[in-house]
Amino acid sequence: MALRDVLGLYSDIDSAVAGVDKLAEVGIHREDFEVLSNAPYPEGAFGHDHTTSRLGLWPVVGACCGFAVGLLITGGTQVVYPMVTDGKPLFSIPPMVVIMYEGTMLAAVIFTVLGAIFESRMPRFSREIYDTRITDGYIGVLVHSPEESVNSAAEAMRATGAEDVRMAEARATKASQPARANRKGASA
Amino acid sequence: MAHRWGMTIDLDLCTGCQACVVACQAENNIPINTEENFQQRRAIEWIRVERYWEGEFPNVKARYIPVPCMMCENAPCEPVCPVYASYHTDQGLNFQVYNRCIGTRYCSVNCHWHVRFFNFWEPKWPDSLKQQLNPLVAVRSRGVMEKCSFCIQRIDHAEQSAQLQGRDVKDGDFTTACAQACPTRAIVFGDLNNADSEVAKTVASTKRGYQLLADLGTNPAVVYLKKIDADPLPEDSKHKYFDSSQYTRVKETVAVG
Amino acid sequence: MATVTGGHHVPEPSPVTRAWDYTPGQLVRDGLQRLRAKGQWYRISLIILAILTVIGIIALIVQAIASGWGDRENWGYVAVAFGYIMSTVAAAPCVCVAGRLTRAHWRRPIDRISEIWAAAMIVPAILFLLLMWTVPNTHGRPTIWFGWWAAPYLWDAILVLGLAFTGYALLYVSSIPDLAIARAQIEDGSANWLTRKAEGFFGTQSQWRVIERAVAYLGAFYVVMYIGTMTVIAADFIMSLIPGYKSAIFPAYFAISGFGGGVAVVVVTASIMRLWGGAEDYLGREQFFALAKIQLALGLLFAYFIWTDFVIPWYGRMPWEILQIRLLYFDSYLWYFVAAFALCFISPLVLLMWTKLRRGRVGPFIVSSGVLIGLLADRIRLFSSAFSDKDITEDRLHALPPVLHPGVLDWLIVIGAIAACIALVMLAMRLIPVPSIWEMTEGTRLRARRRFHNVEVTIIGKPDY
Amino acid sequence: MQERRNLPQMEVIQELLLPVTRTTMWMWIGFIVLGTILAAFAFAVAWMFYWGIGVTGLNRPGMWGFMIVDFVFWIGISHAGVMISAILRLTQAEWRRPVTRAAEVMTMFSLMTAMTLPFIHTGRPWRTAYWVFPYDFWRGIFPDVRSALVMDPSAVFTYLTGTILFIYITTVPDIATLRDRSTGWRKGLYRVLALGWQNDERQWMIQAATGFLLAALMLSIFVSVHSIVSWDFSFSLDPVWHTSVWAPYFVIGAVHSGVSAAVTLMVLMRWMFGFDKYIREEHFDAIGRLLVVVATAWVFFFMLDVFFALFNQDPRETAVMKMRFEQWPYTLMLVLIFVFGYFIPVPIWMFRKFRRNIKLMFWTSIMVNIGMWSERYWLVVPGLERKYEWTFDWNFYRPGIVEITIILGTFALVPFLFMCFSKIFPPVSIWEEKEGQNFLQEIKVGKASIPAIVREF
Repeated sequence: MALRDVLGLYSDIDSAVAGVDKLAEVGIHREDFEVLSNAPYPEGAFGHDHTTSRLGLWPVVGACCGFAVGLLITGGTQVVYPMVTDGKPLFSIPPMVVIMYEGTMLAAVIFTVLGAIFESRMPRFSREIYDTRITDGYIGVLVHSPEESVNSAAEAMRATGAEDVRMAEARATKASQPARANRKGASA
Repeated sequence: MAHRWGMTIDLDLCTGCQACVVACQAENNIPINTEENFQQRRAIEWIRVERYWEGEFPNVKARYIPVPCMMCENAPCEPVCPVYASYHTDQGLNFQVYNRCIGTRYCSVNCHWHVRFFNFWEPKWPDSLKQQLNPLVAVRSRGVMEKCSFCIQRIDHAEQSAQLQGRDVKDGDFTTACAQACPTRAIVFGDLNNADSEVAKTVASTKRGYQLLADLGTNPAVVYLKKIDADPLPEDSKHKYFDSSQYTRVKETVAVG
Repeated sequence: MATVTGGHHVPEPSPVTRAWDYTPGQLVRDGLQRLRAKGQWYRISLIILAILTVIGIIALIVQAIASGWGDRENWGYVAVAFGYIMSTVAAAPCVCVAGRLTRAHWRRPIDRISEIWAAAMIVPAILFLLLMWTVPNTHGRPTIWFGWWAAPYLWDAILVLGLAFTGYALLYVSSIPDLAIARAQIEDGSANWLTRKAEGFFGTQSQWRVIERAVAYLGAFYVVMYIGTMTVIAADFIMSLIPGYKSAIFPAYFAISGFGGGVAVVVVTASIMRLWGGAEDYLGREQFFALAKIQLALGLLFAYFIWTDFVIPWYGRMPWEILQIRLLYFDSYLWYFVAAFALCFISPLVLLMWTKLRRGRVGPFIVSSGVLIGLLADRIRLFSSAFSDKDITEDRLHALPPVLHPGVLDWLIVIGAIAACIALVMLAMRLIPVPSIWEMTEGTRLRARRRFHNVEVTIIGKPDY
Repeated sequence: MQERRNLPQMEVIQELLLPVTRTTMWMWIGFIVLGTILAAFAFAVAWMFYWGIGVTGLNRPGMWGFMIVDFVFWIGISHAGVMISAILRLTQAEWRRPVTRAAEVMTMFSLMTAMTLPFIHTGRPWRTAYWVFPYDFWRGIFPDVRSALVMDPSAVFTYLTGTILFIYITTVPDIATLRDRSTGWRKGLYRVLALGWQNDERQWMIQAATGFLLAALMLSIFVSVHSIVSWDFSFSLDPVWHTSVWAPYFVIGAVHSGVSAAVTLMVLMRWMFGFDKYIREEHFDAIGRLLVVVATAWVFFFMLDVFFALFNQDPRETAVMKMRFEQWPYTLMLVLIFVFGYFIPVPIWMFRKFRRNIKLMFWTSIMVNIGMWSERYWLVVPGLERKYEWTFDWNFYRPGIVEITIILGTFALVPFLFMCFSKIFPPVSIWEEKEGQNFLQEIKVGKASIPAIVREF
């Protein structure tokens, strides 16, 4: 079953919300459309989005890696190159703590950013159904819909005041995968 | 047992003649300190003679303390160097590796005897002196730290010849340039770990011994012997020229009678 | 607030502070309930606390008679009790000041819970007056007073007693409007004497302005006084009694760890009030979440300050510095230090790092109880090492002084002092409405639940004054 | 509600993109003037590389001078970014929105500037680059982790990396905005940098969560950075340097000077880019209130430092303290520190009316930073001039013309880089500004209407 993307563009939030409600009426599930806006709205303004992310795990993993690398570098160099300075122990822990701390934090930050990019499904340079007016303040409703309900979705959006409705072949994204699977199960 | 090179400096014998300074300058390829250098406060003297005036004119006494590198056992200058240019050898020497030095100058900041010198300029010698440079000692470029090495080239030479002869280095095999030049033999150099050496005997027997800034707990290898003043100044004429709070500790450490 | 959007059922939002939706009448009823009724458990626990207090006082007297006033080391654990109360009870009111300063709304239900601890300030004040005889004058030892007249006694006393006074003033001023409510509402003669003091308050706009200003300024002054007092205690009661111990961070550490204790006291009190004090609707996740965040931050600061205090002498490695580290961190008080470090830093970090635990009510309670125990260990470490037998006129530490471990009498004194504080607070709750009625009422006006398209959102107003 | 207006979306975008789309006259003047100073700076650095450190006023034992002072100062300034964006993000303070990006960018550039200073200050910078930055695995000579000078670059590097990533990840939505409205080489650049951001809900959710996570992480890095900078000094045994309070003291001082610098920057942005609608009096009001607390905390730590240096009357520390208090120019600096850093600005900031006076805020913030620069000098240099009892080595440090040029250059470099940044990326976060408007509400209590905001709780 081929999927198609339909993008409806609304110039104001009221009609966009109306459009979202209308989509629900014509049987498009919440998981099957995304709302594109140029700034966040209060959570749930367009109905609750159920996607989850593992972003919280990334800094933890990063911190562990950074800690290990820090330990290796600070401990390793002291062991490999045992030079006495100031009569301090050849394996001095306090200075290691400082550098390991920095290493831990550095890796945690880097992993968080990588995680943010990964969890946002980025980078994604292939052509998307997208409209530059969204960053001008338009609200886009992007429906990943099976072939047969494309028209009803587009119709619903036009009816609720979408200024423009565009369609394209859907790109299989991770976000749309489980939704499709669910519905298959439901229809079977 | 490893060597621990050390020095005793008898302040009772020191006349402040600066022969040690000159000898060191010649031995260790130290650039010529011009007047301009002195005025910029960038003169390099691996051993310097600190001079203090005590008393009020006309009852004035001059005190001299020759200050080479103390070769601290726990040297504060070492752990601050990011590149191990300053480290501790197994002979108890606090060592400076010129090649490794990047010139952060932190070691000088954390040397409280002020015996670390920075090459602010490219070192220069007049043509007439270029032939006298000691071939055993590296000439330091600008941008690196340098300091007294207890004449490491002499130590090395002595150790090598002793090895060739199949024996250990004996006390008196060699001495540092400053000790060699000292006309009153105020400076004596030797192995503190060798109980038979002159320095070890002096350190063990003397009642006049003290270390500079001993309270910092770094255990310097240079031991000073107090001056015994035969003709002490009257109490009321002391310390008028100095801010007393500054001078207290010098007074405590340097014998004034 | 179940809303149906897009054909999906949205789960009930997490149980937040329900009191935000209460009517003013309900708030008044809740606020006054403890003034009207006394429960059985209340009475029993009060009696137990009173007995513990009396035992503590007896122990103190026995200690004094048995060992005399002269020996400082016998007073070590009185100092521990003093320091511990100063860094928990006395710090608790600072929590509400911080909340008011940042105009946070979550603070409102816990404001009174935090400032009511000022009612116990008489206990550290008394302990301080006892301890003053054991602290030597400033001759021949390091001091921050530089030869001021009557130093350190007069100045320490001004600060500690001034702090106690400010605490009572803060508590009283901020409860005037509530006392006025009590005066108006409780007409059957059971109104207590304190409510009669609020005679003149009728809630005119100018009176409100005065109250608001007074609460803000007194609060800020209390925090400043607290930091000042802790600094001076750290200098006069600890640092100058350990020869050669010169760590400029230490007073700040002492104050910061005190703040940690203050937050812990508030969290524990709030948990108890939630479970047994009938304040369930007032103390929701919002409060514990916010307090836990502060607890976590203060835990991190605790470690940071400890680390700074440790690493500078480690690098300096002068002989007396080595002794100092050994005394405070390694040899003598190792286990006390380990306990303090684990409970005041590691447990907040490891547990409260997780948003789930921070949002719950159990996590913050466990962590805060731990902080309270850890702080006790920490205060034992500091005051015992300061009060142990040694020559404090020496310019530097030359040998490790003996360790003072607590004996039975010592424990009785410490427990008695703590019990006295709790008993005083419980008594104060009979006189002053908890939680603060006027601040809650103000809060309900500045919050609203409003529909934002498909979702119901909470909006909070921040008046701009 | 007269202050927070609901602005039309297009207007917001156009106005906030002004520095990117148009170069105003003031920007041209800025580029030319700062560029000239930077040319002198480059010449001075080249001169110093060629002749050696001898061209500075440094001497023995005053081995560290202007450049290290300035290094500490710029590291301090860099603490504004995280202070404002992280703490205010975590506490969900609304007034952070127009300030965060600019403050973070200032953090980034002042950190870069700060890092160049100790680098060019070394005797052999070419060796520094070769031996410290990449590990010299070849010869087995590793940096000594016991040295504070190894911890310091590691901390600054962590902070810089973190800041750059933080700025980048929070700028991605704005880059996408630019991508959608640009042509030519800019289009290509923005297209790559935007990573295909398409504004969907999930991306916004991740964006918000990342903001919080990074804020928490950056906050703990931020505290460590200036602490380690202070340890460059206090790990040594020099009197008055060797004190444990310096770590938090430096941090709080950094926040003081950094947040003041953020005020200066806000005024300049209003003036240069015409952001009057976004950077409003209420923001100055809020930041002024924050500064009162920060400044007072700073004075507390300053007092701790002074009191406990004199605490046990150690003659060495007393000597330095005495010099600091009684000797020119340290007396002047002490006056500057107290009067400019605290006693003039803080009483002014106590009044709402003055906090909302932008000119006054500008000059007080400049004043604070004059005071804070003096403070760094006052802390760092005297410690070296009177180290121990070698009275014949007691010395006075006077900066050379090369050093002065370098310092002036750093003051030109940061604004110059900032202006370059604003030619490419918007210096005020557009999406956060719009998010603020989406969350904007008001509550009516009687006749008054109170600004309100949507909250999770």
